[in-house]
Amino acid sequence: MTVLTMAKALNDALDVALAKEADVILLGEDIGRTGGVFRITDGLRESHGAERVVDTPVAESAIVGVALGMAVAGMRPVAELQFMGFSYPAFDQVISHVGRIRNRSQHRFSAPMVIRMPYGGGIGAAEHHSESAEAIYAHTPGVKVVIPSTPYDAKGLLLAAIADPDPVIFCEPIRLYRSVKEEVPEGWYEVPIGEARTERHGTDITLVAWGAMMTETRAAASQLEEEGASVEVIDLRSLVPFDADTVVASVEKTGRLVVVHEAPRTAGFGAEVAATVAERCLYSLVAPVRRVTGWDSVFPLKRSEAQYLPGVERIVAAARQTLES
Amino acid sequence: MTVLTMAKALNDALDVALAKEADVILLGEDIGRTGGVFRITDGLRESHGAERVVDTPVAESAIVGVALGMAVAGMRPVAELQFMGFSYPAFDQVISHVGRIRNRSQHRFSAPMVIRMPYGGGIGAAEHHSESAEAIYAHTPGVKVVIPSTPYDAKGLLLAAIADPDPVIFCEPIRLYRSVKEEVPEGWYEVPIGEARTERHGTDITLVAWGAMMTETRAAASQLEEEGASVEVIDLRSLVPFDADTVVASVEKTGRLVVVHEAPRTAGFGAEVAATVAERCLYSLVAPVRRVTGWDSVFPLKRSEAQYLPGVERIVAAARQTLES
Amino acid sequence: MRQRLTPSGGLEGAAPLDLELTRRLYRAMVVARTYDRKSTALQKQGRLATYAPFEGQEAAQIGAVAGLEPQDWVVGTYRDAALMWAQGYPWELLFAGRTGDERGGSPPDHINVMPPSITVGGHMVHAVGLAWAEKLHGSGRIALTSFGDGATSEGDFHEAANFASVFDIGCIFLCQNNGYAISLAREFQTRSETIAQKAIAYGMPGIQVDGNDLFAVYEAVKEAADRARAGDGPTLIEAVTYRRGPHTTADDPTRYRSENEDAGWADRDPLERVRIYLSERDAWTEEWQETIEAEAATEIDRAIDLAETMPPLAPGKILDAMFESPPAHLKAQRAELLEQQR
Amino acid sequence: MRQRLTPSGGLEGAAPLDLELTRRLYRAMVVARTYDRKSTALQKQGRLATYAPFEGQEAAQIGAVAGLEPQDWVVGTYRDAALMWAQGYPWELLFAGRTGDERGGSPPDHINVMPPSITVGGHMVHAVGLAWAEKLHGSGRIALTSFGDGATSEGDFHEAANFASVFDIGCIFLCQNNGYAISLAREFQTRSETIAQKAIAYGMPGIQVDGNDLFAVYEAVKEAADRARAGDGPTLIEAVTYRRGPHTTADDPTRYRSENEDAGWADRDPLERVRIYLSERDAWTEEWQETIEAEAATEIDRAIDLAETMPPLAPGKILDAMFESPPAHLKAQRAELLEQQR
Ligand SMILES: Cc1ncc(C[n+]2csc(CCOP(=O)(O)OP(=O)(O)O)c2C)c(N)n1
Ligand SMILES: Cc1ncc(C[n+]2csc(CCOP(=O)(O)OP(=O)(O)O)c2C)c(N)n1
Ligand SMILES: [Mg+2]
Ligand SMILES: [Mg+2]
Repeated sequence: MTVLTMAKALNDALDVALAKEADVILLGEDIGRTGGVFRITDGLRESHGAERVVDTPVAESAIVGVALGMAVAGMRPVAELQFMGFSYPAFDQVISHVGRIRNRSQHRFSAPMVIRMPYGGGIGAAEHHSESAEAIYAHTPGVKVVIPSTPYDAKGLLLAAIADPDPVIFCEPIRLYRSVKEEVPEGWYEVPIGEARTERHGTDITLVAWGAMMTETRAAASQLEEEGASVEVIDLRSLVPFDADTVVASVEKTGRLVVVHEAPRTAGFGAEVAATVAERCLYSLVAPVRRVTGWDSVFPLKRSEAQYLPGVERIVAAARQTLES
Repeated sequence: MTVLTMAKALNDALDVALAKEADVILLGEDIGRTGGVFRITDGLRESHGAERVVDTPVAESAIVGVALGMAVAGMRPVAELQFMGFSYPAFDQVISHVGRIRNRSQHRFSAPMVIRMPYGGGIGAAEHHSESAEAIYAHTPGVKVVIPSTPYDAKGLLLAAIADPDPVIFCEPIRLYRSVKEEVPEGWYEVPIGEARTERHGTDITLVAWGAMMTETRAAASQLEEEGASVEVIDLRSLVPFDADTVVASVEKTGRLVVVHEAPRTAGFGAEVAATVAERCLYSLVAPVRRVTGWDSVFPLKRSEAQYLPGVERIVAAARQTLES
Repeated sequence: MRQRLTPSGGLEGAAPLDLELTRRLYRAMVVARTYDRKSTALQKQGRLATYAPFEGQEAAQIGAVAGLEPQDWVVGTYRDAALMWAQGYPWELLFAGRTGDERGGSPPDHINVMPPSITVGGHMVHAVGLAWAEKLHGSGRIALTSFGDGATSEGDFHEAANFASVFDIGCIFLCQNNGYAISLAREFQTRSETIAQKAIAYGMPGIQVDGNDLFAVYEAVKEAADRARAGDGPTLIEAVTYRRGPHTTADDPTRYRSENEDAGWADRDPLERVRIYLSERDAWTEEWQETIEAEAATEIDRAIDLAETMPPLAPGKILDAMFESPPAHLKAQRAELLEQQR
Repeated sequence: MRQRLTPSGGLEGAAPLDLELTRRLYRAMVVARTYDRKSTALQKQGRLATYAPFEGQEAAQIGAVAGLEPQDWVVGTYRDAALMWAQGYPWELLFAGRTGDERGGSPPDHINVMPPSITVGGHMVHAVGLAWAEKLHGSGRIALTSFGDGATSEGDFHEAANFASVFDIGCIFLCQNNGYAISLAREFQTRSETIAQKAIAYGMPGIQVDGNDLFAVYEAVKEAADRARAGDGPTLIEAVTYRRGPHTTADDPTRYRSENEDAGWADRDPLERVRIYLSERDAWTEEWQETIEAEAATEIDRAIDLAETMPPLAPGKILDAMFESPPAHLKAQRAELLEQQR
């Protein structure tokens, strides 16, 4: 056990995977010589060689499409896209090929590959550097979508993603890269993809979130507990497969649901969570479902960032309203 | 008034727009010499010239990005992407630029443009020719998303889209191009974007759908009425802006909601409709919301198509269950 | 433009292939043409979905594979049935795909041919990845990706070619320039005089060959394959040919090209010049022609039969190949689907 | 590689610009460098967000605009502040953008300069569309799009160049090859010996010039602009220069390049050679240098002041420019936002 940031935990996961599995190969822009803009691949080129930690030209569609070809030929590519905002040029490859090759070939060919992308705002970055488009990937058939919120989960989920026989979109919350540290086991361990984690148990209300918004959600839960509410907090961790059972069981118990995400509201993944509850445990609901989300707008620049990001107050306020009804 | 198919109504709309507005220009693959693979632009090159009905090279990202540049410089481009399945190479242009240029420049530049794309399955086409990715565009800030289900709406909405000061993703249900005819006024008229149309009024249950699924939804409604239920049918017509008020008012009256769409279920737009109801009129709901949708899979090939497409039976069955609870 | 076999069957230089192999390849072109014409006929009868004929491009496809090793990867398009078959993809699966059966995309285990690419451009990067993996595995295998003149306008062509050259990947880029992208003539697709010269943008060798010349195509691909296998990287080959038929059975070429243009190409038929070449060397006879045509008909009919007698995919199967094993939500949807089927 | 002004200030051929204009452009380069260095300083003080310095590329940017007309479109990148300013984009807005204020993307009405492109590659197609519209409007305006060596690997570069050439669009493609894409050296970005030769893929003229040579850049752009305005289509210009600083203030170049490499380029400074050229013609003096540096400092300080004293965007404003007028759901979200602000 060592105490690591999420950034280091991810670096450790990649290091462990490269050491264990000869077919693991890393592809991305600036991941080698500089170790990536967020230094997630720091030192890996030195320790595993330039052939396995490959600095590519600036071409996202090729990075993903080439990784797909490698995966079909038996390798385990892990592609890094520098920011989720730069994953869109590769979107055609993801939705048209990565998520389909297994079905297209009826299992003859498959794409055991991971596409890593830093995502989310809160660091005052330039336009395109604060995207939260996870719902778009969640609506893409044939890919799994994973989003860790702790160093432990980050390493375990990334190793699970690398071991997964199918493609995984691995979203890394930029804001959490270095903001928290925790004990992380050495070596290989996996956190199962598709299982939400109930972080805090309670009986009055269920808060569901994922990724960076877990920070605000946790803080909101603590504040609500101080106000006397018994709050259940669920970290979804995987959007696909979506662990609906855990959410439904929780809402059947609490009767109240607030979903929190940073992405724009309309057709965001919060809608899927709310819809599932409206389908599967409507009669348990004692209050309207509420979504605390980003606005249906572009993620703003530094000076206005705070107006966009759902803060603790907004979550608490929504939860209070929910508790009152 | 003349009786037209949707295909002809769309052709008429483009003809009227080209005649009225010198800055309207059509761009796309094979739209000129052949009049498009669905013949929607048939005859327009002959009547308006090759400079205004432009056959482009095979490059979707350029078609959309070039149209954006034209729009910024004061033109009114209408781009055709041959199928929605081929819109993905242009997705980066749509989400990174088309939907953002107005905000990026704080109104200094804008993109009054339309991106037309045939979408949906049911014609036994090859892979990629049956996509329903409307939710992905609906989750893209800064673009409107419109989907007609009748010839009258098709022409009126397309003209409204061309007149709109902002970019519109215009999804054309392939299955409806020639399956229905109705009276369509000559000349210019607009159907307002953002207004759902309540096609049939009823008090027991609300069916919400759009695009090609309106056919099955209408049939299901008739069947349910024969069984004695009073059914309200809403054609959303626009997903963005989403006319939530019409849906909410309807569910407040009926207490029951079934949403129908062809797209995969997870994070589809049906989730947004269900979530909105769970937020805004939970207490009116007397039965769980139900979604009748495509599966979370690739749209299958011809021989298995029927297994994927939500049919009248599935809609009726879901409505019955909803009415019984 | 490289040519070894003139339209009239004349040979330039020494024959790159012996007579026996030339006969085998000629026969293969006859079988391919039989498949192609049969497919169009079946489509008209409603027994196949829309079909994209390759008549006129047989030499480009059969000649190319002749330059490869059996285990090399082939990544082609909806118009490359002959190319895929030559590398081992069974006719019945190619038919099955056109009947609208997912199993058509699933070649036998030892066949390194990807299912036909329906999207234009996106498949070339896959070939680069395949060849890259083989290079790292030291298997000695390379990849050939085939695409059309129109596909060269897609960004993915550019990204694939650049990656292949930057990393010395053993990938052959075979452009079958058949003069059209649906209705758009080659001259309106790009202003570069040749497609081959686009290789200069990647510091990659680019070769333009007569795509209706079996020998020239074979030679160019063999040369590129040797280079690729030696670790010297990719090659772009432009095979100049002609799409004799419509873009697909749904297309009406009279809207964008003239009869006489087509006629001009009839004289440049890829089969005819090999036939003359063989007959001048007493390696072709009327009888043999009849024999191989009969054999071809039997082979193709058998394949159709296999495809059409395939029982339909069992209900629910369409959800079973989204992942190696269906997650809970797909299991639930599968149950819903079966429920509805009853 | 075309050169008109050697690093030591020697002139090849006749001077393409008169002394007065050369002095103006030299002064502009001094102002630009002042802005650039000041920005890095301010970023270190936390007064600006991450900044991408262009030191070393002043001639490429200032020289390019000298070859344009005032109403021509300029579509550049995050590293093109000098280019944009030269075409009329106010310094204070460039600063404002870097402070994280959306209004930085909104140039005055008569300025035909797009906000800097943050994504690599995607903006070139916009320039093609702008020039195309101007062509149809018969305005006589053209467009220049600027991008880096790394951007040439993106599919959008390829698609933009192909469209421009196929439709004879008056768009100039100016590649500032500054040797690096973040950490990736030019040699690993693509195998083509020059970026200029990529033009051959589009049947387009391609010119490689010394990007640190004000005269050579001006001349190449002027030549391309004349061709574009005459309706003869696009040109690709590769301006070979060097990124003297880090990729951005967040980057550490020592991880991927050596000190001596940088040193080599110091001798090729784009300002110094013009200074020598002018002084040898008695058109430069110490005093004048001090004057223009002082004026530059004042101009830049004034701009910073304007940017920093801008009142923040009013709450809710971030939702007001998604559409011309906010639809109901954005009005509702705006109300929610204001609610929360209290
Ligand atoms: C990304 C994408 N865009 C558009 C299409 C529609 N389409 C199918 S074939 C074709 C023309 C391709 O022409 P070419 O590359 O020359 O190949 P050919 O059909 O001539 O063999 C087009 C535009 C597609 N399948 N995929
Ligand atoms: C589509 C996209 N991919 C990746 C990035 C991240 N990125 C920003 S600048 C850059 C390098 C660009 O290099 P070059 O084109 O040479 O321009 P330079 O920075 O040298 O001026 C990269 C990869 C981006 N902004 N956009
Ligand atoms: Mg072609
Ligand atoms: Mg550079």
